[in-house]
Amino acid sequence: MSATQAIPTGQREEAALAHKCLYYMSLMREMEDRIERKLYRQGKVLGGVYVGRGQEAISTGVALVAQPDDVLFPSHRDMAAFLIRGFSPGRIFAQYMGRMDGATRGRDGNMHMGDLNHKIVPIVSALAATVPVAAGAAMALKYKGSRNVAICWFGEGSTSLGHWHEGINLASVQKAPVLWICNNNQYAYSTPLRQQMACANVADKGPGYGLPAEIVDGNDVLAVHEAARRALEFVRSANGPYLIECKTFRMTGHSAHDNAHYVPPELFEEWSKRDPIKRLEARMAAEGWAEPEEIESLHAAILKEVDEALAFAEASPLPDPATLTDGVYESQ
Amino acid sequence: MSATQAIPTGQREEAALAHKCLYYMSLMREMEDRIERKLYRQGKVLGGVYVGRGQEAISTGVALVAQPDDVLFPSHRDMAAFLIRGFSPGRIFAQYMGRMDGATRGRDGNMHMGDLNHKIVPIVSALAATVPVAAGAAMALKYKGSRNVAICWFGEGSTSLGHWHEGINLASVQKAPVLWICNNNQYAYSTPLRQQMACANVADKGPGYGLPAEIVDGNDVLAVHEAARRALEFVRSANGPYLIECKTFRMTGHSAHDNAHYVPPELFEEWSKRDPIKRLEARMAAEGWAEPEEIESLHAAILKEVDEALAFAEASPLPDPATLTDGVYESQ
Amino acid sequence: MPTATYLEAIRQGLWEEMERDPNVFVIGEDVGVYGGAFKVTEGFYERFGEKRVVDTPISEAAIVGAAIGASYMGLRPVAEMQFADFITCAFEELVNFAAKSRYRWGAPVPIVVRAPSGGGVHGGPFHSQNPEMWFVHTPGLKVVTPSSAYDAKGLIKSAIRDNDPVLFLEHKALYRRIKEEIPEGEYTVPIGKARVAREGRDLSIVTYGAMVWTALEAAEQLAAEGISAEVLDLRTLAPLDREAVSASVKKTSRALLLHEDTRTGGLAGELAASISETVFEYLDAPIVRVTAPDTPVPYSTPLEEAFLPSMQKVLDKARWLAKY
Amino acid sequence: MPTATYLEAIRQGLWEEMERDPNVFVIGEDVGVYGGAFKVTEGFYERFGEKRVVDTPISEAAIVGAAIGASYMGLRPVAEMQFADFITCAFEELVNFAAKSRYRWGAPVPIVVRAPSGGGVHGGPFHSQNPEMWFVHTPGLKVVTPSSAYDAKGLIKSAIRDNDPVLFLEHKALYRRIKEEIPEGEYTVPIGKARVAREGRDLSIVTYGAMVWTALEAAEQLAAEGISAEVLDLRTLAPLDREAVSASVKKTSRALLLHEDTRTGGLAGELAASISETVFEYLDAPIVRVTAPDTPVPYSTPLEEAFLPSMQKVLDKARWLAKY
Ligand SMILES: Cc1ncc(C[n+]2csc(CCOP(=O)(O)OP(=O)(O)O)c2C)c(N)n1
Ligand SMILES: Cc1ncc(C[n+]2csc(CCOP(=O)(O)OP(=O)(O)O)c2C)c(N)n1
Ligand SMILES: [Mg+2]
Ligand SMILES: [Mg+2]
Repeated sequence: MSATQAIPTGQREEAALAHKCLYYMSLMREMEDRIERKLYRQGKVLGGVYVGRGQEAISTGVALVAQPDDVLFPSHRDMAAFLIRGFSPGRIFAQYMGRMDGATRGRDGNMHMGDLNHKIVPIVSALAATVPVAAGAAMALKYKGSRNVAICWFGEGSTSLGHWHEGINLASVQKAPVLWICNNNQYAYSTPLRQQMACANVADKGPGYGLPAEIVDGNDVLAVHEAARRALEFVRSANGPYLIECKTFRMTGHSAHDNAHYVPPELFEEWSKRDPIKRLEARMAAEGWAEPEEIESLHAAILKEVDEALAFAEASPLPDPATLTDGVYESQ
Repeated sequence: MSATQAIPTGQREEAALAHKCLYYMSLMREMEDRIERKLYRQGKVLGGVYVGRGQEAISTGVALVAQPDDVLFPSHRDMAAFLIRGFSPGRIFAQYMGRMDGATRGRDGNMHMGDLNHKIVPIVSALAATVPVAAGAAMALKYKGSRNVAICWFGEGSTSLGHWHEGINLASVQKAPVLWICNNNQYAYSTPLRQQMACANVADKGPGYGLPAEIVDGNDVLAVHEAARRALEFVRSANGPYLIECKTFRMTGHSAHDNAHYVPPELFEEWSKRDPIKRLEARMAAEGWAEPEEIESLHAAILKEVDEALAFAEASPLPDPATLTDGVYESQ
Repeated sequence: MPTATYLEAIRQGLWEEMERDPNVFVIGEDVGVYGGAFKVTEGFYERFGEKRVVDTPISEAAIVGAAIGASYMGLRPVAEMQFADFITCAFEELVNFAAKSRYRWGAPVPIVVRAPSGGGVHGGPFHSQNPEMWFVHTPGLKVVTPSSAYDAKGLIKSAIRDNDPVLFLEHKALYRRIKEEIPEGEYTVPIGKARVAREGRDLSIVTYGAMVWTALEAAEQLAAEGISAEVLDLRTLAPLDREAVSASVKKTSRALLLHEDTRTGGLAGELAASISETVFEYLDAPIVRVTAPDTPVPYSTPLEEAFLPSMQKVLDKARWLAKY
Repeated sequence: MPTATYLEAIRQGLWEEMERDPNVFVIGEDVGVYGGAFKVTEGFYERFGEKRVVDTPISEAAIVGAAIGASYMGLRPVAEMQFADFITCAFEELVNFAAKSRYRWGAPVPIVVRAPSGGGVHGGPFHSQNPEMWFVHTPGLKVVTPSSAYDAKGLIKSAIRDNDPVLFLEHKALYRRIKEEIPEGEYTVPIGKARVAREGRDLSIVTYGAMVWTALEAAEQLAAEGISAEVLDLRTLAPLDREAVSASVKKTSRALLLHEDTRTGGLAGELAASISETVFEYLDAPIVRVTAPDTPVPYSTPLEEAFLPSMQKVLDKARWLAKY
């Protein structure tokens, strides 16, 4: 008999959610491992590569609560948001490899992907430049009388930018329906939190914008999910913006070429104990939500899915140079 | 016998300060009245004209505590800071009239004046763009081991700009010796506070920057002076930045062409009762710091001083068009 | 026909588009109750309400950024900069977020950013600039610079209906200076098409914005001297109507390029290169430029007058060119 | 003579200036312990300490603004942008605060803003741009674009000693690609002087930055075909060495203007106007341009390769020009 039947009715839902979370976090982890540790080193992915290793709970927990027509503005370590929104792994690999089947058809790279059909707006490189854009999207949803909201992710370092301040303030004054998700992984490139801001938490910035803010354990996917659920209720009920600060840690260098020599090793050790995937698996075992075999087979299935996706991406054609100047304007 | 002799020793200093404050506030008031109500209407001053009517206590109270080598960054309603730093009224009128004796020799207008010999840096039009510059000046003072500090004024509306956020945050992280003075006159052009920010006070923004912030009655020059004195001690003792929010009201339109129809008349009435000059005069009378005649003669002297300054400015030559392209670069 | 100033014409065009399309809305500083720094949106708040006339905090980057976000959701924002000079504060949103959106991920950004530009109003270094070239040099943006009330109305309507981000530069010295008859009925003026403002045979004065009027005055004077100058009003700088420029120069064989913007890196350079590439063989004389010098815009009247290209400067160059 | 890469040369110049003048300091993101995104300031933190190697929050506007403020207090800040693309975030501070300071109130702003620009490294639309023209078109700023390690070292030293704000554009594709012998001893290269990178008689290729190498390759190939191409490396774009450009074109009578930057509003336009104004009578052929097209910089290799001006494109134009 399968484990799930053994689960007390009261916990079925949470158990099912846990399974979903585990799947998306593990898929993201596996895909990013391939990108950073295989494709990049093989020279199949060029340019900057940023991964969300250790932070998978944040994009997963939040995106799983979002309604299909909520508009998402993920940042550069939030791959699960794309997967949950139906971006196929193959399409994402193709994006990284600059192929025609990538979300930007080779025009842009890595996490700079979006698709209005999936209600996902891509970042530009300039950090926090999406924040005012998300504020405006939220204002537009309100304008149209929609009950949908905007959800925008950013790192703690991005809060130092003028764009962040202006967008957060405008959204608050306009009571725009937007949920702000901060991944506070305590580093911005090589810059630690204390050199980024003179306050202890990003949430401390809330009151200056009349913005309700809460702190959550960003490595506990179910806690993130629950916080996001409550926050979205608040935002959806026309109460205006809400900020969730997810405390986490960047379990890698800033990008694939960075060995993070500036991070004290003990921090990595300490945080590896809080790995969101391992933690969820332990929880699922403890609660009896899943048998070891189920978890193993989930990982096995992911490996297969990723292999196939990679094959798809590698088979995808590169863009035709003849199309170089197409689409700068509508009339082209 | 003159009033000052009658003053109990313990109050001599405060009385003398009150006289100084009254002089500079009244001089500023008279000069701005001439500029806005005479020169501008006569077409002798062209372009934008912004005055600090009703807010004179803020530039006066703060600038009087500053040490001569503290670097000042006044905003567009802080004329007294220039007067206290030794800008002659004639030079200021000449600035407004685009004459050669103006601080910018006709290259720039109105409050866009500064002089490194007087340790005053002029604003540019873009609001809050001086904030990062003031932060950098303060960092430089620290770099050089100076005990001097930077003092930067801005309005509550200017806090909405990205430049403000970035400059305030950088100064806090760097523990730069800078005193931030906000004139919260409750309007930014036609925009009331509630449409500018979703918090009640500018001071509420302090904690988000680890920035100590206090609120003071901006129409009580002695209170402003005392707050600035304490704040400067704090900043000078290498404790980092400090913010003083001065609650006040703009007793005029945004600029000379604006009749402020959007401001409820009762607000003007209410605030006219708190006019900083009238209040100080009443206090001085009540405390016995000055006889009515003294105050009358002070005003009479100011009228004379301003008449002479105006004559000087009107006699000052206009710039020579042949100098148009001089001084864009050093080698010109 | 009723008459309207340049300012009223823009106001009418904007008003008509808001009446026509409920997705069009205005966003900016003091555009609501106050009606905008130059009163272009006066009465809009009363007619369309705070939902469609959005007063913002002082945040140019957020204004343009929010307009972009709203456009992704199907709205058609018209953002106002109080002065074109402040567009520096929204630079990233315009040149990176808006301009590259369609190219990189196929998402159109149908926004209009209205900005009062130009000198001649004693505004000094930060209320008088001509920022057009920063944006003409940014692929993905359109830049519109009307010189007449008729074009201003027709072009603001086209800009609002355009599916690409449009920077709409309103020359503030023209707002109340010019008054023209404009048709009762609905009309638009196409983006990207220049207009021959005056026919001529001997030389071509290629210009835009307020300088069109300076060129026309000069042409009138030149005619009296027997020099027939054609005046070409570009109307749109991006996309640039290169065909019209080439055609005019091909006809006259002499080109005088005129703009209020500063010289180095100004549009005249692009025009010179384009002319040389297309009609070099037809040139009977060097291509000449009349522009502002490479300085900030000074405040004091004698300096600002010396800074702005004058009819006299145009006459001198034109006479030299005609004689050449 | 010891050899150095373009990157090492910049690093040496900066290091020497910091040793020479205690008022010189570095400010930017991750310039300290990390040594800068491209490692130009590696080892500086250890040698000069956190006082003179200032790591900031992610705030380009504050970095440039703070540099301006520090310069008013007598320091000589060298600010780093991690990528030139992010200078859009500091635009107001650079083009309004810094550029106009000396002109309007006589206060010099001796700052250097270092920014890695240019494509060819698979950086995509936001890590590959060439922002020079925004600043060449802003009176009050100087813009330096070295192509060689020798010039990079000599020019960074001159930039730091210069009393005006200097934008120092380091072409990131050159950082580790080129290695040259550079003198042991102290030397500087003057700002505002172009350099004849290769002498020629038949046509002039006027260019700057990484394209100098493309031009030299092309010239080599052309020589084999009997076409003698002169290559002029501008080195500084503002102030522009117009005399050198005119002199070269006067000699060869044919001008090919080459830049990696996009076409419309690029420097080639300014050069074309300047050439037409000064040596029109010497031209035996149209002035031609080889530039990137008017698009964002695409990410995928085949697109980026098609975007960047190639030696082949230069050869084609040069042959056409020589035949003309
Ligand atoms: C305006 C701007 N400046 C600098 C950079 C370079 N950069 C890319 S990511 C990054 C660090 C971002 O830190 P944070 O916001 O905390 O996000 P994290 O990478 O830690 O998730 C920096 C400095 C940039 N992309 N944009
Ligand atoms: C970046 C920018 N946007 C808009 C303006 C136009 N403007 C000039 S003063 C002002 C209002 C400023 O309000 P506040 O900061 O409260 O100062 P106050 O005038 O009330 O003293 C505005 C919007 C500007 N100068 N700069
Ligand atoms: Mg971080
Ligand atoms: Mg105010």
